[in-house]
Amino acid sequence: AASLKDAMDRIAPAFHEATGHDLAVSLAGSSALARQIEAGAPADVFISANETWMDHLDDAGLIAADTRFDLAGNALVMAGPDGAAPVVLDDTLTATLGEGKLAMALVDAVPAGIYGKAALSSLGLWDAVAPQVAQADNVRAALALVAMGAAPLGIVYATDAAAEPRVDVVATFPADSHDAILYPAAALAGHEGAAAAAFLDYLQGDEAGAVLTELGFTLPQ
Amino acid sequence: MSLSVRLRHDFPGFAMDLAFEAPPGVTVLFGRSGSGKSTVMRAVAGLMRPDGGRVALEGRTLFDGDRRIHLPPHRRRLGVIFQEARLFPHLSVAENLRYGARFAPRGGAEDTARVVEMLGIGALLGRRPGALSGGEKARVAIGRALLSRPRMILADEPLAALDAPRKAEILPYFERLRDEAGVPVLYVSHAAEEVARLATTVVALENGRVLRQGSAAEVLGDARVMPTGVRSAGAVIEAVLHAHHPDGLSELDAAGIALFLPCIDRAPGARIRLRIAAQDVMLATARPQDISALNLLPGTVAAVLPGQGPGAMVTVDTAAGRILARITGRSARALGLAPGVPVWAVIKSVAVAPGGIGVSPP
Amino acid sequence: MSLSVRLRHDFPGFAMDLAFEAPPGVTVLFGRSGSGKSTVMRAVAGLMRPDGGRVALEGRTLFDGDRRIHLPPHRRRLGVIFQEARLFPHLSVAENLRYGARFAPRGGAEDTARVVEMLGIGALLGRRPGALSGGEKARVAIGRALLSRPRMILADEPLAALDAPRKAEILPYFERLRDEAGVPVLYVSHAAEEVARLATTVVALENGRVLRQGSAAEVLGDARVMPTGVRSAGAVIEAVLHAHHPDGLSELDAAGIALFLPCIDRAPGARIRLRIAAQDVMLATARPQDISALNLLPGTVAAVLPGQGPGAMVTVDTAAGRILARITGRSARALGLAPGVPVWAVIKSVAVAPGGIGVSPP
Amino acid sequence: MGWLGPEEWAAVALSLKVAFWAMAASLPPGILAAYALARWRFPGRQILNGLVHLPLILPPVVTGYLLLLALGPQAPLGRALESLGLVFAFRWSGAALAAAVMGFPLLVRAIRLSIEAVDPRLEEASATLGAPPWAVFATVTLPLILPGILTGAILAFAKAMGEFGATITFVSNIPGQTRTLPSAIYAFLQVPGGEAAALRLVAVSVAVAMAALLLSEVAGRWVARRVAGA
Amino acid sequence: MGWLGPEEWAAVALSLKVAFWAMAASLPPGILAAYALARWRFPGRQILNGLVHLPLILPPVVTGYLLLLALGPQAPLGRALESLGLVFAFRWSGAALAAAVMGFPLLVRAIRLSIEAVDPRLEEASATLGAPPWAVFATVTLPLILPGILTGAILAFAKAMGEFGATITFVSNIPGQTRTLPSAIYAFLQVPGGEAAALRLVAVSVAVAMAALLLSEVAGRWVARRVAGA
Ligand SMILES: Nc1ncnc2c1ncn2[C@@H]1O[C@H](COP(=O)(O)OP(=O)(O)OP(=O)(O)O)[C@@H](O)[C@H]1O
Ligand SMILES: Nc1ncnc2c1ncn2[C@@H]1O[C@H](COP(=O)(O)OP(=O)(O)OP(=O)(O)O)[C@@H](O)[C@H]1O
Ligand SMILES: [Mg+2]
Ligand SMILES: [Mg+2]
Repeated sequence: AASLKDAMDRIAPAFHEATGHDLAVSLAGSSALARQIEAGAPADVFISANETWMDHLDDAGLIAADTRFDLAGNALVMAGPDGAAPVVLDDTLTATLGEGKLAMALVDAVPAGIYGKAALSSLGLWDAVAPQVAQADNVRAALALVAMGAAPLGIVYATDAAAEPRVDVVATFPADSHDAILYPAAALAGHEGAAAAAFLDYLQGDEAGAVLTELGFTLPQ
Repeated sequence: MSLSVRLRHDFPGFAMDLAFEAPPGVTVLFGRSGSGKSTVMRAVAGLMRPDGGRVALEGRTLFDGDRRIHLPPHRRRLGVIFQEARLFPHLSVAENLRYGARFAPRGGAEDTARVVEMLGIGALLGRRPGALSGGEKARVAIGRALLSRPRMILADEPLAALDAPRKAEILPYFERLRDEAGVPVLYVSHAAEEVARLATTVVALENGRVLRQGSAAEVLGDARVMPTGVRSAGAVIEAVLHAHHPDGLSELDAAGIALFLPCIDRAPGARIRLRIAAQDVMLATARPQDISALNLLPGTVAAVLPGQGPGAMVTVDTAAGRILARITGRSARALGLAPGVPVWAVIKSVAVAPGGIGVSPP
Repeated sequence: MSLSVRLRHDFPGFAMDLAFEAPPGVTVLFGRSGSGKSTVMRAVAGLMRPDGGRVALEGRTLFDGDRRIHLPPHRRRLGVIFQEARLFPHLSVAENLRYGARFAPRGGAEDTARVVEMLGIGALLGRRPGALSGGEKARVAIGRALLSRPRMILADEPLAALDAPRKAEILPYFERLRDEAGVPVLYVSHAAEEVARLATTVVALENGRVLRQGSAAEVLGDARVMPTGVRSAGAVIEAVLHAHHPDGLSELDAAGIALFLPCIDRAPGARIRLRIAAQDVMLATARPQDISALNLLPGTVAAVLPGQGPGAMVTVDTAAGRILARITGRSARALGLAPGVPVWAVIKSVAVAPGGIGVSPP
Repeated sequence: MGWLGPEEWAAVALSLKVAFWAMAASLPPGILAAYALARWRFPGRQILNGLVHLPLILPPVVTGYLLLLALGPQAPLGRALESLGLVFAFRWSGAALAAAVMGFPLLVRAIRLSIEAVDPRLEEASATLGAPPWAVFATVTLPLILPGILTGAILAFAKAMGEFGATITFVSNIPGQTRTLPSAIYAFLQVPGGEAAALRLVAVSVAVAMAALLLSEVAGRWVARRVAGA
Repeated sequence: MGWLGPEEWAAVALSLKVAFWAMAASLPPGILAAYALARWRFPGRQILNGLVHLPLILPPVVTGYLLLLALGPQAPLGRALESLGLVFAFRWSGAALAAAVMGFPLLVRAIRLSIEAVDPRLEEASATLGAPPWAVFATVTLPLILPGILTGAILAFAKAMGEFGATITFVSNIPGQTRTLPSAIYAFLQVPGGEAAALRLVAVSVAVAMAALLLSEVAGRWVARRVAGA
């Protein structure tokens, strides 16, 4: 998944250092990557930003058995401009938005958007804010809308908000308001070579874990 | 209305440096292919900026190289008939003809119907230029320029693509422009007849320079200046239309000498100019008898100029003016022609080309 | 090499339906603007597909409406000189001239240097067409067609944009094509002189139809057929070049009658054709004396045809052939001209237009 | 109606509106820019030329970002325009603007090509007949470059029908307001199994664009006949 | 070198290679298609016309997806080509193909516009001088449409420099192989704070494209002089 660029930028050299294997990272949206795998892409390992695409490949028999695990987790937050006051996630949300838009990723298509819509729905806020939701094509674009002041609020991952100096977290969605946000990783069927295994091992190791936590990801138990 | 032109321009391989005055009337630019006629037209019309010189119409400066004046073409309002027709392909013939009128000041309207009739393009009005023949295009281009109510007309070989009868229909129109409408015309032509008939002034060009400039009678009557070949030599004489005879001949009075020509469509009293080509004149030392030629002008040989070939150009002073006769050197010797010898100039009525008879410029 | 043409084609507002035979030599299409000359050219060249008819060159069918044959232009190999020059703007003059040679079969090469010299375009070879004058373009277009080694030449008013001396330089080349190279030529012209000089056959068109077709002598000598106006009337007579005289005159023998003309650049013995325009012929009932005209042909009046105006066309049978004289009706009456009356036809040496003297087609 | 839901119909209607206005609104500035580039020599000509091509060179997302930076609700220019009643951010008008910007290089290039092919001798003839420069343009140049304008317009329209990256970045994806066909197609493609729904929309999009294309061919033939003068 | 890392230089070099080949390889079929559309009347002409425009109309992602379906390692056509040594999937050649496909409508349209503006009377003159149709094309039509070819080529090149959606969908985003400048820019935009790095790459991309543009203007002036015949 493209949102793992930072993490992979750090993990790849470290992995090479540790194991001598070279790592070629192809960064693109999970859907594009999954389709490429379906079309026969010569990839060894797939890391998805959500479970659906991994499930999809799994169902198609393209995932090597027993290699799938959850690499990282994330939290969903409400981001506002730098220095903005905390926001309460209740009926006052529409008032807080005023005329402005609530920036989200595509609510029916992109993971962050799907989680966000679920969270707002479970909080009973979706119907009220829905007309004001501006859906970006991915969560980074939604974040940019907030960072640039085009939208007063946006629903993004905690990792994104942490890394963007121009925004502050104004609220965090309760973890039970949406499905768990997980980044599953797995080797691909027919590509379970030594290097793939080594990489999956490495990802589960402490060094990778440290990188991920430093970037704000949670580590699944 | 007079045009004053001084131009200097260098193309790679062709240098132009000339000056001439075009007094009211028709000034014909005469010269061989490539001598610079169209270039002069372009410069006067404002379609090119010469390296230097000055162009003024009626004292109004159109271009001045030193004072960096260069009036854009649309403010000069000169009706240009281009050597190629340059019709607007997306407009019908009628729209092409109407084109100039929208930008012209009101009034002084040329009569469209009359121009269309003269040019014989009535049946073509609804067509696009792409569906016209070469000569039809040329005629529409003439009409378009005439109908734009220009201050002056620049015509670059307007009749070259036309047949003789059609030329004969259109030429009088240019004459009328010259005489009645007072629109000055700068006219390029290769045809001696057109030149003789229309020109008030002739400017003979050679290689970007003015070879000779003067009235039509002077330049064409000058046995040594025959810029486009020997057949352009001829005298231009003036006469008054005396009477129309019932047999269709018109009688002219050239300083007391009666001349008979095929019917001239003017009222008696009109001043007429005739071009008598040198090769159409015979000379006789005795008054010829029993001959079909009706015009016999007594005169005296003024000069005999042998040519490079077998010909000789004999200048004869008659009461009607100086006449040129191109005869063979053999005849000149046989008849003993020399300055002072009395002779009869014999001219057939029908030999005077219809293109060569016109109304004198006022 | 003969061309046989039968064409039927309808444009909106113009219907063409004609047939003619062009025997070897030069066939001139003669007719007023819009009469269909260029359309015939296009159809023969294969640039348009007529509604019906048949075109065959030397028995080889180029087009047949019934048999649905339509040879594409490049397989016809007819060198077309278009009414507008149509030079390739992206090629230099030299490249334009060379263009056709690459597609022509080897051999029979026209001498490029000679054509360039004749056309006077040597100084232009490196230029692009955009930098040429109108007449220069026309000359390059002639050269381009001539140098493509065509089986036949279609020339649409090739000389219209040229001055008289230049025409006089180029005309002999077409004559040579006709006589020596044996390349048939279909030639459009408005100029009676060109027609008389070049034509083996004349096809007079009017409104898309053939008005008259025949040898040059027949058509131009026919007092009733003057498709482009009265000045095109004239007789064409044949003579043998007898001798060159030291004073620059050439003596011809026309069936026993001596004719003197300005120097003709051929060897004695050559068969020459002359066009004697009707208006250049005077008639006398007694042998004229002391006159500069050198050519006196005795003959008998065959017919007197009064014109609509003051003129009359008199046909005179002489030993040299039938001659036309256009004189005034008044003179005809004064001289008592009627069939059977003996007369002298008086013709000046220099009045025979240089364009009107040519070598007879073999 | 059967196989498209109301939201999808809304996307079709919106896309048509956006594409039409993107094309229509970019024609006048496009013709002007093409004319300036083809005919005028002025300082900054190459800069204008570069600017015109920029949307072609930049990844669409970047163009979208730049539009957002320039015309977003917080941007000075965006505010100035807002006070004039011109709001682009998160509106269909913004989608039209983004599509127009993306199609602009195509429009300008086609028109410029046509202008450069106009025979200057006809414009000269027009000037000698008294037409001032604007009239030369309106009565001679413009009619003669209609084929180029038509080509430019159809390219701009087609591009607008397919534009996605700049649009979604600039105006997001708001159903009924900025959710054009490509945005909807993209959304469908993000979920497994969305291909069929995406395909339906692709089919609609292609059908609309093909109809426009056919129309332009017919118009083109008419225009070509005019210009050829036959 | 200072401000661009080796990976970024690799992206620049790759983008240049991809854009050049996308342009070069699409010229011959582009000229052919343009000629066919401009001059020939054949059944299926409108279908060809539609096909040519398709990449403009479809969202790039869809085009990329279709390419993936058609030419992926599993697809029959992809395999057939592979056996001929032509591999596109996940290679730079695939990126070039995607860019070429995306630029194809622009190329074809520009060239077609030029072909339609060629004076048929010159082609007629060529034929009467004995040139068979191919020679008429090679010696008259082709030289006269050089301005259109140049415009088409620069449009295709610029488009290739900016193409992203179809490329990443078809050949993914593999550093050194398929990570072109736009893909690299995209990657940077996926990380918070990556804007500066993205901006650097945008600057490089713009600089390269502007250089190409300037070059094409110079060439264009030369070509125009030739065609004007002065
Ligand atoms: N495409 C067309 N559509 C309709 N009429 C046409 C078309 N082309 C030519 N014509 C008409 O056909 C007639 C013959 O045209 P053509 O060009 O053959 O004349 P032409 O004898 O060559 O005349 P010119 O001496 O003026 O060149 C003209 O009346 C012309 O208007
Ligand atoms: N753009 C140019 N570059 C170089 N030479 C040129 C250019 N335009 C014209 N000339 C040359 O200038 C000379 C004069 O050209 P111009 O067109 O004025 O001749 P012209 O007298 O009108 O001849 P024609 O009777 O053949 O039309 C010619 O020798 C021509 O070759
Ligand atoms: Mg000229
Ligand atoms: Mg014609």
